[in-house]
Amino acid sequence: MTDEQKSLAPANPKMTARDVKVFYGPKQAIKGVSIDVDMDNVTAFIGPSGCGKSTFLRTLNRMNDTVASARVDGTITLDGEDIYAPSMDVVQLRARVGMVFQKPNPFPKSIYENIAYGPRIHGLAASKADMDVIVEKSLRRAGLWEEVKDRLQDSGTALSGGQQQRLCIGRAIAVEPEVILMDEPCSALDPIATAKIEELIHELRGRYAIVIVTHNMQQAARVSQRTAFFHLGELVEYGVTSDIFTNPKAERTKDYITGRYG
Amino acid sequence: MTDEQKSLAPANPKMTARDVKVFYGPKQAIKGVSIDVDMDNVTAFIGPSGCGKSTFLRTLNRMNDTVASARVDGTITLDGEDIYAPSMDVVQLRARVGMVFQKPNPFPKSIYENIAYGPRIHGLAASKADMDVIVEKSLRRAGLWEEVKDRLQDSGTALSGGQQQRLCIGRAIAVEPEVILMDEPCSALDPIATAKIEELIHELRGRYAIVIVTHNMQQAARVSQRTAFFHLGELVEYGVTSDIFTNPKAERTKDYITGRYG
Amino acid sequence: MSSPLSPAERLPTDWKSDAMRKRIARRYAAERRFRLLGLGAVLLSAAFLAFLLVTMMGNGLRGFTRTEIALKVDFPASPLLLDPQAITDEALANANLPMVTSSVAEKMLGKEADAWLAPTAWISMRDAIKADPTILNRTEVIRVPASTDIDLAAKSDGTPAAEAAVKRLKQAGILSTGFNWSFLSSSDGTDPTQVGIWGAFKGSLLTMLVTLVLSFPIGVATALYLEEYAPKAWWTDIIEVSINNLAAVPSIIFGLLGLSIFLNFLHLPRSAAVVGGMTLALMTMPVIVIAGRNAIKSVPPSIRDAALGIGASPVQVVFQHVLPLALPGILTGTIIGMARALGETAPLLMIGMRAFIATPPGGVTDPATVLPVQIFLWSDEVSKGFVEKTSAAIIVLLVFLLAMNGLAIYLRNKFEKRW
Amino acid sequence: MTGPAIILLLAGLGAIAWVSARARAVRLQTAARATGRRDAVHSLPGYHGWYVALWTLIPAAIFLAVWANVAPGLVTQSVLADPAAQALPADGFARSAILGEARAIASGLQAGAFNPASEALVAPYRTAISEYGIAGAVLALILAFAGGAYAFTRIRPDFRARTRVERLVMMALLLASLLAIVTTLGIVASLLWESFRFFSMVNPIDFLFGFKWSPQSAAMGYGNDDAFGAIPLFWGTIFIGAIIAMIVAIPLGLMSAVYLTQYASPAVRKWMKPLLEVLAGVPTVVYGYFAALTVAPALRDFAVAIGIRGASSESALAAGLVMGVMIIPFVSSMADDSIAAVPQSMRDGSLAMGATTSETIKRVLVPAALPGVVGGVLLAVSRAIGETMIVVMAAGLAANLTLNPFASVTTVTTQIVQLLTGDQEFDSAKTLAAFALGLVLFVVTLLLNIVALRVVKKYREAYE
Amino acid sequence: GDQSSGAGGTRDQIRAVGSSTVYPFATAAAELFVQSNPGMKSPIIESTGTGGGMKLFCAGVGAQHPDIEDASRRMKKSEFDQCQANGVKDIIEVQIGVDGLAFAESKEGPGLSLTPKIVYEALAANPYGEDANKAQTWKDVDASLPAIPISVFGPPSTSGTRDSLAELILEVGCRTDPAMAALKEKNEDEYKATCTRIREDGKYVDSGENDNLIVQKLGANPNAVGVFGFSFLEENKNTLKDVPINGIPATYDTVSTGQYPGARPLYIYVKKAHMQAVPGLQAYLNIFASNWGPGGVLARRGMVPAPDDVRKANAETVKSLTVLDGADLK
Ligand SMILES: Nc1ncnc2c1ncn2[C@@H]1O[C@H](COP(=O)(O)OP(=O)(O)OP(=O)(O)O)[C@@H](O)[C@H]1O
Ligand SMILES: Nc1ncnc2c1ncn2[C@@H]1O[C@H](COP(=O)(O)OP(=O)(O)OP(=O)(O)O)[C@@H](O)[C@H]1O
Ligand SMILES: [Mg+2]
Ligand SMILES: [Mg+2]
Repeated sequence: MTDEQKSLAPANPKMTARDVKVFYGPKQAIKGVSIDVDMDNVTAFIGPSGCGKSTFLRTLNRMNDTVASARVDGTITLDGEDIYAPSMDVVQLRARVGMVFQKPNPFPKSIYENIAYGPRIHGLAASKADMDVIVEKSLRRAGLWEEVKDRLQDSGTALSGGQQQRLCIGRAIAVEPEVILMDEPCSALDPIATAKIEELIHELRGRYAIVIVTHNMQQAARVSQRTAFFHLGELVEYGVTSDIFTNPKAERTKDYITGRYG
Repeated sequence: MTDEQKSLAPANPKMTARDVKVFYGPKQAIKGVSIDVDMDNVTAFIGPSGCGKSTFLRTLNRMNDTVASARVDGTITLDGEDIYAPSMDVVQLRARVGMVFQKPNPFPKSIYENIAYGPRIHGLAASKADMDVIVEKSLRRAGLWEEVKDRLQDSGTALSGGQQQRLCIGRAIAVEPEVILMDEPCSALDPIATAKIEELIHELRGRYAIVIVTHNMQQAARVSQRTAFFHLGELVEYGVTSDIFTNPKAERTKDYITGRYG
Repeated sequence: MSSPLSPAERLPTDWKSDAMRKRIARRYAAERRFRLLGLGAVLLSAAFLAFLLVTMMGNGLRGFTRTEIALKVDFPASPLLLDPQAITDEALANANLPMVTSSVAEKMLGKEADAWLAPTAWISMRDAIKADPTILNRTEVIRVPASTDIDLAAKSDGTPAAEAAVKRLKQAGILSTGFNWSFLSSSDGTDPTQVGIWGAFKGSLLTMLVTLVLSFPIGVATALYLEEYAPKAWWTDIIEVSINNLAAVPSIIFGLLGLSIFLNFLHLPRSAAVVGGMTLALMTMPVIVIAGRNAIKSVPPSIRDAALGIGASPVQVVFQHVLPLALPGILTGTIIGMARALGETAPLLMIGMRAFIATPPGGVTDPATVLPVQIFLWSDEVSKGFVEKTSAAIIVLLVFLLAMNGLAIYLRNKFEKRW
Repeated sequence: MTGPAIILLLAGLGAIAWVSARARAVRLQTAARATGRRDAVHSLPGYHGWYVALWTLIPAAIFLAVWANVAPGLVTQSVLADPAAQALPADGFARSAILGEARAIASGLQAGAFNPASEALVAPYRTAISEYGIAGAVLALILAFAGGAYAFTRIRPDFRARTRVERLVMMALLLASLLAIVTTLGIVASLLWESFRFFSMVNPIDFLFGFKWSPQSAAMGYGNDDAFGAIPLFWGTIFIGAIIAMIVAIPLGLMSAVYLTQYASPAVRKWMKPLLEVLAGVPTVVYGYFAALTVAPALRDFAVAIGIRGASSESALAAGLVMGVMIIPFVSSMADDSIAAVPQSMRDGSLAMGATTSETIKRVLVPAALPGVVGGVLLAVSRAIGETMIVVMAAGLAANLTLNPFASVTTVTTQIVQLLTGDQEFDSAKTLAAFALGLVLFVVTLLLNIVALRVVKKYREAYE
Repeated sequence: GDQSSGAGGTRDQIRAVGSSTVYPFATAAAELFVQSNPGMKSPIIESTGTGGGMKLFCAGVGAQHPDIEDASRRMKKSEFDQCQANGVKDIIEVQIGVDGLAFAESKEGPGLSLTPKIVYEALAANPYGEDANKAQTWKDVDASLPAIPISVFGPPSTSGTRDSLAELILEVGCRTDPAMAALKEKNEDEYKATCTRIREDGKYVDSGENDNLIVQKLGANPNAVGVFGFSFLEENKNTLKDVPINGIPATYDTVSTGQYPGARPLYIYVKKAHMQAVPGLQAYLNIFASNWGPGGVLARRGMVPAPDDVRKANAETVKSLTVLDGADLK
């Protein structure tokens, strides 16, 4: 971490990563990344394909545990607690650090059940009425309530792509997470749906720490306040978004931004 | 075709398309496209995902015949001959209009056999010595000879992605095509391999009429002299590449180039 | 549902609360239970298999051995009227060897000794004379099979009388139990000490040959057609449905089909390997088609595009690219289908292969039986000696089948996903 | 001329045709290539070779096939014209038996006559057969030459030989795939006719819905009316195949699939999966023997020990249990496929919400895979109810309508075997009932399969 | 018919089809045949059941049709007619021996002693045409018997052995009632139904053709009675003992002479037209004739020799190949 980057770090970051290395078997996919994520800003990860954006994102809620060959080195904390400590419970961690995937993946259940799934497994609702409240609130926050309130029992897979993705965001919100990770949430969506999701991210900002991976530099510019540029498993540059796009420090960043590769 | 586009048409185009419409079942994917392709320029097709670039490209060598639901309307000629005429033999047509695909797809055979396959089925080599000459020449043109000359019997799938893609280009060249169609040939490649392919396209230009589909506007700008912008199955704008990128006529083109969607 | 809520209405969940901790502990316990349940299911299934195999081995291994009694035959003194110079099959057949054999035994061991020898014991005598006629001029020790009672008593436990006899014979040092080679080389018979599986085994081989020759090309051709060329039309749907259905039609119904079409309508020979093979081919074909289609489907479309893109015709694409790549998968399916056909019994009962056939078949039109039917026939035999022979035949069949399945699994693992 | 000789000769001609046509094509094409026009040459020389060879062989082969069917009639006619044929009996069947035998002897298929009357006809047959044999051979050769010559003259550099040869290949493939339909029709035909005869003796309604299966009455001439109620057989079949076997197979199969796909390490999975598949590879006759000699007595002893009355050593439980074990791999591989077909993103989605693996399996994967699993179970059921050897050897013959798993029940397949190998007259309703039962079995498995495949397919499409 | 395709192949092997009861004896004879005629191929013996065998046997003469039918009952009139219609004119009928229908129980069993009447009353569906059989224990049938539940394992209704059970035991027991004897004259059908129909409430268990299993089951159910071929009793003397009928134990002598009531003749039927054409057919018949006596190989396999006069008459038939005239068939 360069000095300058450190200065960027907020006083009280929500999550911190220090010298994180990720290996897939013998292959190193992340080569010592340190970064801080805070509540007030949306952080965007950009970089060419295969540079390790998704891999790094998934270390933040230990989704990499599900890949048998993956191994993580270094320290990552959530509110100062080491999330790779043996005392950390992954199940709780994942409830606190929600995730939204590239392709919308609603469960093949009703819209209601999609939202209720998380609160139910974590026992967050004491009664059916409680659950109703949670479902409505989550759908509202996800900006989907008006569109689906009359058909909560329809299957979640019957929605359009953009609606599905908002449903997935709503599902993540329903367990009251503190951080939301999004891995190219719009890449499978059309421009209009994309615009809606971007708007939603704007609204959610401040309430949750949000990290978004994107291939689309314009999108990064639109939605984020902080941008991290990855290349070949390294964090090349991390800074205020407008600076990165208008005035990149590193040569590689500049080449990438101006479309020399990728 | 606007007047201006017509003026762009070379006096003696290699291939022409007039009012081409393509349907997948009831769905129209191409809505009346007219375009000319010539030997001297590399033509790039750009446009957002799903706009019909690949579909149109595949009508040029009748690869769409293999899609049961696809139906093509309008006229496409190669050297003035209607390629959809009943007398046209598709097999020969495809030898004359070669194709390179998005994902490198070498046959799981030796490098030598990959190149030799086309000449063999078309009876282009009278003897083993003949074939050796063809293989060497094609690999040289594809810029791969130096890298593989000592391991021609290795499997083509054992090469790196970029090498594989060049092998596929060599394979297409081996049957002495007149036109080469490339559908996002670099989208699966890393920046270095991409650069090599782009260089290769430069070298091949003039010997073959080359059409390349790309998602990457920078790439279109780098390799092509003519650019066609597709949107929702229509050819929105077709012109000299530098004009299109610096001074687009249509509003839609401008929006796309400046990253408003896609 | 209640009225709109203010966003701050819910506090962040308190993950550290006691209730929450307990809840998580419960969830983890459930997780462990579920996992153990799964492991239990796997182990239980494996245990069934192990139990089956061990039982069969336990019963069957004894079937590969045979108890023999060494008879000391003083040929010149025996009532045998044979000229060592003129030993022919005819002469031997007329020499009343059974009587001679029992009289030799009685002379040597006493009155009841005849019952200790297998009814076919004299055949060993005959074979010995045939192998070396000069023994007729001297005294020779010849090992002849013991009767079933003695055999069982020698190997495990038998009737008290037989146990006593075994004890006596053992004391005399003329009883021995050894590997029964003739079990592998001879055919069906009525005396359990003499029977073998060679005839049935050869029948199985011939039947499988017919099955393979018919079902493999037809199955592959069908798979190629359906997967690569068939247009979407009502009649291709019918073909698909037929094939999927044939793959599940009860095997006995194929037997009824063979009975009425091949035997009663086409008048093909009864009990012959060719009819068995044809019937089983109809059963195996759909298996090959389905496996073949899956294998063909798994050949990436990019290979087809590549070949088409340089001007290969659809037939060239399929025969030069798709088929070679799909072949390991097709072969795996074929082996599995053949293994199933090899173990099949029910349809063959209907077409006359449930027969006593003591001569191994010479060709596909000769009457034949197959291993599983032989097992079925023996399981129904009166004599107790057949129990272990049945299990022994089962072992042979199982070894054969496990080898085939093993080969299929090996092929599948080896060629799984190469692109 | 004999069959093998003429076939060899034709094969030789075909080879010659191939070689000469190919040579000619090479010559013509080399010349044409010199013109430099790209479409001057169409097909590779080998295709020309095949084109001519096929023209040489196929018409001749078709002719021979037709001739082989027509010639015997002609031969017989000419033999009947022979004076020796005057002595033949008028009775049709005996007459044709004698003729057939004489032909067999004349063509060397048979050594001696079963029927003295046929001996006189051997000589006339011999002459007639050789005459017609030669005629056929000559005609076939003429056709071969004509076909070959026609094709040979069509060789041009740009002649589209490949297209034509390939069309033939496609036709062969199409014909091969039609065989499946032919087989299905064959099954239906072979069952339908005898079933029809059965139903002319027994009312189908009584058969399908009667509660009493008691063919002893029919056999002994008490009439068929209430003897053939097949409900007890259907019940036995369902009891063993669809209930007991599935109670064993579904939990074990499903849980094994879940464990192996979701929990087991790759090494364990690599070994255990094939091991379980071996269960499906064990021949059914072995299972039958095992069920009859090991499982059934043990179960009976157990039942007696815990004081169950009416325990039989041919219990439904023994057959069902062993059949269930046999079916485990079916269920587990279908479940395995269906679970694997649930997109990884579902699993990720659930895990990312903080669900444990078992919660993910129970609440997301299995419900999502359910249609596939159900389809697999239906297929397994159809397999189980058609299974024969286990029940023939281990289930009883008593047509009981009972819920006691330790009692003896009988199944459709057992009865088919029993009825067809019994000592009764063959044309009695009793033996014909086997075909009617076969028909019912066929129809039921057909329906089960169609439904199952629909379900599976629909569900696959949902994720594609 | 006219098809010569499959009929082919020189038939140098004898083919026999038919009853599973005769099967072991036919195979034993086949083995003897090969041993005494070296160079000859072994006959093919198929176990199809008597009925299935008859259908094949009567389908015609010629290489594709079997030469011999093994039957555990006499040929029926209808079958004979079928044979005639298909050109199988000259049929030789040979009775090769007798199959004892033995009643047996486990060695640990109670030592029952039965009579046809008791058996009938215990097993009939409606004894003497009255209500459904309600007897639960043997004592209910006859006070002298122990009070153990009736449980009989016997041949299934498809089997020829079952016919014998009906004819030799049940009908005899039934006719002890004069009313039934009278009924036989009046209404044959009703008589048959009353006298031979067996109860279906589980007291009588159909037990398949696999008599080995019956033997095993008797071992497991000491209180049950089994009904099967005499040869099985012989073979399993160490686990089973016979149940005397009318006080007569089942032994070779009593069965052979017909004293033991459960005995039925076994036949083979041969096509005369095949005698010339199939090599060895005559020799095979001779094997039967020379081994069916007491102490012969067939007897060692468990077949009960027919009485002397029957054997003599049939030996004569084998020698002269006397043809069955069919008039006395039923
Ligand atoms: N499960 C895995 N096993 C092995 N290697 C993996 C695995 N997942 C990813 N990798 C490798 O790790 C590197 C980083 O992959 P990652 O998916 O994080 O890239 P990315 O930046 O998200 O790319 P994209 O923009 O294409 O999604 C790549 O080289 C990739 O091949
Ligand atoms: N085989 C097909 N059947 C039906 N519709 C198809 C088929 N192939 C493509 N389409 C549809 O035709 C339209 C044009 O597709 P096409 O693949 O040509 O787009 P593209 O411009 O190449 O997009 P991309 O940049 O994603 O490759 C799309 O809406 C697509 O869904
Ligand atoms: Mg990624
Ligand atoms: Mg495309």
